Amino acid sequence: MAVNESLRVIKTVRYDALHYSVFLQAGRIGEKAQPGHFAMIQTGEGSRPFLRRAFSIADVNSVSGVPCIEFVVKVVGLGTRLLGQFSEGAQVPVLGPLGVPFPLKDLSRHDRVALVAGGIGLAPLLFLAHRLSEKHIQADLFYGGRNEVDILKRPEFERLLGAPRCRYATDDGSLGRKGRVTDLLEKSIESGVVYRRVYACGPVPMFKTLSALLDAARLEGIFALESEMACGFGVCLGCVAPTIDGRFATVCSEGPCLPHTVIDWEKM
Amino acid sequence: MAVNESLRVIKTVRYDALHYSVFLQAGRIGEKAQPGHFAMIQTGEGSRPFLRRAFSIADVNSVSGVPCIEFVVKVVGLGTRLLGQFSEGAQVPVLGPLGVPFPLKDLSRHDRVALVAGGIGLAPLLFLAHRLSEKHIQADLFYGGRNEVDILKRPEFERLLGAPRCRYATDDGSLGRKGRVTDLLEKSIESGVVYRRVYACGPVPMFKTLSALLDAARLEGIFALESEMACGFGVCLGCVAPTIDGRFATVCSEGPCLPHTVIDWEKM
Amino acid sequence: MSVDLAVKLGSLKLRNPIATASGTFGYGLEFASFVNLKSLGAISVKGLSLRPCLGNPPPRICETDAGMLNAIGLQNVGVEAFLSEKLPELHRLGATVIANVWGDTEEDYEAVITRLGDDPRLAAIELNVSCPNVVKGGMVFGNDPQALALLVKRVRACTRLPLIVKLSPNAGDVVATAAAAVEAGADILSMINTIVGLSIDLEKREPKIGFTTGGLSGPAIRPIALRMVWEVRRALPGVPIFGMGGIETVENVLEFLIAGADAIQVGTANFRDPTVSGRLVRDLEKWCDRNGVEKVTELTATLKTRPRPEHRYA
Amino acid sequence: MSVDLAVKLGSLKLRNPIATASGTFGYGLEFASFVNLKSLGAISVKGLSLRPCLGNPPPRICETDAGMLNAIGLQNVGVEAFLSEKLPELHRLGATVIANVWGDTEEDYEAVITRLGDDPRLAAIELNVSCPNVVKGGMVFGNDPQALALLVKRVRACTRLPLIVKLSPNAGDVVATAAAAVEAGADILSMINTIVGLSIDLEKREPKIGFTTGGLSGPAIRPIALRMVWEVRRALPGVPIFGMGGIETVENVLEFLIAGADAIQVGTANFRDPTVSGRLVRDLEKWCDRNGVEKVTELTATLKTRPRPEHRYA
Ligand SMILES: Cc1cc2nc3c(=O)[nH]c(=O)nc-3n(C[C@H](O)[C@H](O)[C@H](O)COP(=O)(O)OP(=O)(O)OC[C@H]3O[C@@H](n4cnc5c(N)ncnc54)[C@H](O)[C@@H]3O)c2cc1C
Ligand SMILES: Cc1cc2nc3c(=O)[nH]c(=O)nc-3n(C[C@H](O)[C@H](O)[C@H](O)COP(=O)(O)OP(=O)(O)OC[C@H]3O[C@@H](n4cnc5c(N)ncnc54)[C@H](O)[C@@H]3O)c2cc1C
Ligand SMILES: Cc1cc2nc3c(=O)[nH]c(=O)nc-3n(C[C@H](O)[C@H](O)[C@H](O)COP(=O)(O)O)c2cc1C
Ligand SMILES: Cc1cc2nc3c(=O)[nH]c(=O)nc-3n(C[C@H](O)[C@H](O)[C@H](O)COP(=O)(O)O)c2cc1C
Ligand code: FES
Ligand code: FES
Repeated sequence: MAVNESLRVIKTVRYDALHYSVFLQAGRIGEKAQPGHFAMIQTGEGSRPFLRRAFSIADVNSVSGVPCIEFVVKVVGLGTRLLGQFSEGAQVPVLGPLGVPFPLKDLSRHDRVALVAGGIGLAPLLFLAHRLSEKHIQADLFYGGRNEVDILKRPEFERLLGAPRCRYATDDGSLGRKGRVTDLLEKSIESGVVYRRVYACGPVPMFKTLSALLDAARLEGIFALESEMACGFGVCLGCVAPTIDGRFATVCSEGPCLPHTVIDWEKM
Repeated sequence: MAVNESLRVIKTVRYDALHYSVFLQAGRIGEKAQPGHFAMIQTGEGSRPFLRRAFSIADVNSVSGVPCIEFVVKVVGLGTRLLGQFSEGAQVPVLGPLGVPFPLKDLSRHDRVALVAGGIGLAPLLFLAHRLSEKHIQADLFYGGRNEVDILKRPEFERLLGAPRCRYATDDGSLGRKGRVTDLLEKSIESGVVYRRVYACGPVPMFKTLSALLDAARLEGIFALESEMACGFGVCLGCVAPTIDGRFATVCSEGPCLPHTVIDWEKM
Repeated sequence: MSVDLAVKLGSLKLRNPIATASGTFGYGLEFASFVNLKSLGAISVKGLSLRPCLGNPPPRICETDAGMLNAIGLQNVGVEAFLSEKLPELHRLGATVIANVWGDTEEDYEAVITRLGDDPRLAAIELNVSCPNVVKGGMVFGNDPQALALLVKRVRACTRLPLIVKLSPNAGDVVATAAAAVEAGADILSMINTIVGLSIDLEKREPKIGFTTGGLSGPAIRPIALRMVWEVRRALPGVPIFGMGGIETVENVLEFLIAGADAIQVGTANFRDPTVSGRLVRDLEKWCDRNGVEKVTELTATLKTRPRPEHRYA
Repeated sequence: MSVDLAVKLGSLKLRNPIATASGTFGYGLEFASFVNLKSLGAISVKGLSLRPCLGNPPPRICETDAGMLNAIGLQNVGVEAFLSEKLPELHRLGATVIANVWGDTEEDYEAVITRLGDDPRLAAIELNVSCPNVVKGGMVFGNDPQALALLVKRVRACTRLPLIVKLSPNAGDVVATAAAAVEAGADILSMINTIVGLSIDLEKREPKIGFTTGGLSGPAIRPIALRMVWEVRRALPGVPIFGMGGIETVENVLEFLIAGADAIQVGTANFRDPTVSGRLVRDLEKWCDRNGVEKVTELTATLKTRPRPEHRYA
């Protein structure tokens, strides 16, 4: 059950001009959060931005002993800019945890999974990496961005999963392989690795390519989708994505984590 | 000619929960400002508040050597609250100096004038007191408020005009005489003091009483009026007050400082 | 506090004037962890059609200044699923339920209302004739007083429940559609639905909403909604009104009551803060208490207006 | 930068599509220290009547969410004072001047336009038939296609200057009034004027505006204005349009051009920042330059829309 509460800003860490992490006091939301969950945050005072903004819970951790939820954010507009400007101690209205998280319980130590992140899509996968590592499940990370600056939290991923398991792709070749992140996964599959499940979060073009790849390799994919949201808990019906059975699924409450086979990628 | 510029917040001084002074870098507005002038200030980022807010220039002075304009503000709503929350160094859009200032040039050392302030109406009179004191013109201050907390800048007024010349009235008697500020002036007039001119700023009820008093005593009054304003420089025609000749005068450009005989107080 | 918040809209009795607006409160149950549903005046559920409806392809929403556009296209579970899966639980929780309904044709409207019939678990039926986001039906009825009168007359015969007609702000003369609805048998009016708007994605040179236009809601439209409530109340003083459009605070609620609404519905604000409706009930009680208002009905339609001047020339 | 910003609205040629809206830019001269008047596409001056008009008693304005209400009541210096005291100076400064005019009756409109005649210092005449803040005239014409057509026909005969008709958003069907105006002789349409709204002072239980209602302007109405421009452009593709309503940024300007406006007018934004109109000209040039747009007219009415779906049921 989601909780609507006002959480204190504990700390903001900037990575570069466009990316930062904001740590909010964990509250009851932190207690309940699982990888793949998200929260709706009121990112400014008054009516600008008018609607809350959706952010994946990127980790539940602690800062100087204070339990925190971490959000990793990329600035793309007003809301993402303002969220990074709250001063320490500011109270921010947060609704969460929301949505269907990544399926995780059915994994065992013998399974190997893949995490595929595109750009800011790293956020829910970071939290997932933490839980996988706790459960001692082998996970390969495939993480793509436009350039080196887009690749965040490298040390943390490498510590959790093991450096050799983390592979990168950038459009300009400034880090890792030059090209698409899905090419990395394809290589790995071709080399004979069998993944029990592929968890992914990124932009729609990445999802489309990945979906075709998974279909071809007969692999299970769970994608954490994005969409414009007004409510975040299934009542406005604004955030829908077209499904293969001709319906519209609410990304916020049927998702955000959905089997890749549910979505009609041609209509996306 | 009014200037539209972005001015840096130099300092904010709080007097109590509802009153503060904010000091902005003087800019070109400070160079041109005269007592009675006001400025239109964008008191928040984005569209809340939507319109700029009008504030009297309460002084042009300096803070640690930086030339400043001072505004003395009473919190009554969103705009007046936000203006007090800017951090030092924030850039604030300001349009000014605006309006017709207090007439001052025709005064000589032999003249004695009265300043009548009601509540936050002290602001333009403070600037006036500075100029009168520089010109060695005798001025009596009559300053009223609901209680002692409403009476601001006492030491400054008393330093400028001389403590015996400063008289106060409060609704609850917590400072000075219990009762209306206009009663103080009336007493003084009755005691035989002749004022060359009476400068006043305060709420409409005060203006009405004062206007009748001045008419009876055949004294000249110059009132600094207030009104809801959108533009501040005579183009929206939103801020008008009814005149005795049946017109509507723009408070922002025909005023704010107007002879009390111009306004039709019955219609206010 | 002993403030009497109860209001009567004709035969519809509400424990207080704070209801929630159709399409912004799901089927009510989704809000049960944020608001005590029993504490609300009423809940108007998402617009129901005879068959489950899939709605419009995305994108369906976008943000605007102090508001949002939506073109959901009336996606809903259909009246059968509502009756079997939603209404029993709503009833168990003690909610006062208004069934908001729509159809493509007069026959559709009749069919869905006939299916609801006089269900005692329903407090009223709200006829949505003002949805701007569908090709057929919807606003076609709402913007044409004659078509509206015919429709209302037909559906009036299908139920003995109080009949609320939800007016379109997109009609030129809201008083004319209001009068037509009342004349044809509406017991209560609700207003306003969303105003047709457009917003453009510059990069793509496409509308931000897949349906091209969407309905504007939120504080941006509040002054327009308030004016329409006032106009209709003045023209039809005896007709009960649900006012809505951009209500977020108790001050907004009071504005609507004073302008002439007997009760109000909270819409888009439920998205910004899912607890808002419950808080408004408490805030209204507090406000009345502080301001010496013993019965909230003392406030209704108490706006004092001044005579309007003609032009005066110099 | 060698972007061609020039636009043609029929025979009205403007150096760029950024004009300022009547009633928000005074007589232009008040802005001379904030904007180089010559750099603007055009300036529509405060609505002129035959005799100087005193306007409505205060309060005349109030703030709303992302907008404001006004009921100025068309206070203006009158056409004589405009011609003798304002126009010569505007002309000297090289401004492209549009005379916005109004009257209580058809005769009043005729008289003021006849007085302006074919004055070569004027670029066009803009007929305000959509002011919501007056008892007579004004919106009465704007909301009734037939009354509007009669008026436009009569005034059309009084001048050879391009005739702009400013449409009311308060009419139910803006396309109908647009078509009536064009049919009767309008060369250009401008839209939208303000939308009638109400805001209430709770303490006093009085409208915040002395006239009771006022016209809503500012970003709050932008989606509505944009939709109306798009509707009229689609229905009357050959008719030039001045778009306006809540424009504050170059992105807003582009939205209106793409929706179908040939040029735009900046209104309420002039109050929030008196330098905005000049900046929008420069920002538009920069945007075109950065986005490879050589002529701003390449953008006009380029909105790509998708076919609208009918309802689909499960
Ligand atoms: C379930 C979910 C989880 C998310 N997790 C994260 C996260 O962990 N970190 C992060 O930085 N971002 C995340 N996002 C995206 C984030 O919500 C948007 O970047 C944000 O809403 C943009 O707000 P803005 O005011 O800055 O931009 P706006 O000014 O509103 O828009 C700027 C641009 O962003 C696009 N945009 C707006 N809202 C969304 C949205 N909800 N999803 C995608 N694009 C949008 C707009 O179309 C526009 O092109 C997530 C989105 C969803 C739905
Ligand atoms: C020429 C002039 C000089 C002024 N000088 C000062 C000054 O030096 N210090 C100071 O504290 N205030 C001054 N004011 C008043 C100040 O402009 C208002 O207090 C301010 O606009 C309120 O904004 P807000 O957003 O805080 O309140 P809002 O939320 O807008 O309104 C709160 C209350 O204040 C009233 N109000 C709003 N605007 C005005 C206004 N322009 N004038 C009067 N009442 C208003 C409203 O009716 C409402 O009752 C001056 C006003 C004018 C016109
Ligand atoms: C996302 C959304 C969906 C809506 N769906 C419906 C609906 O199904 N039936 C209906 O009568 N009104 C519907 N409305 C209109 C609202 O009930 C309400 O009339 C309108 O939004 C104005 O109120 P507000 O500004 O408080 O939101 C919807 C509004 C929104 C924003
Ligand atoms: C204070 C004010 C006065 C106005 N006066 C006039 C007028 O005299 N004639 C006219 O045609 N429109 C008048 N308008 C309408 C504007 O020209 C414009 O159509 C409207 O404000 C919408 O644009 P905006 O949202 O950019 O302000 C006035 C608007 C405002 C806010
Ligand atoms: S965001 Fe409202 S239903 Fe998903
Ligand atoms: S505030 Fe606009 S004319 Fe005075």
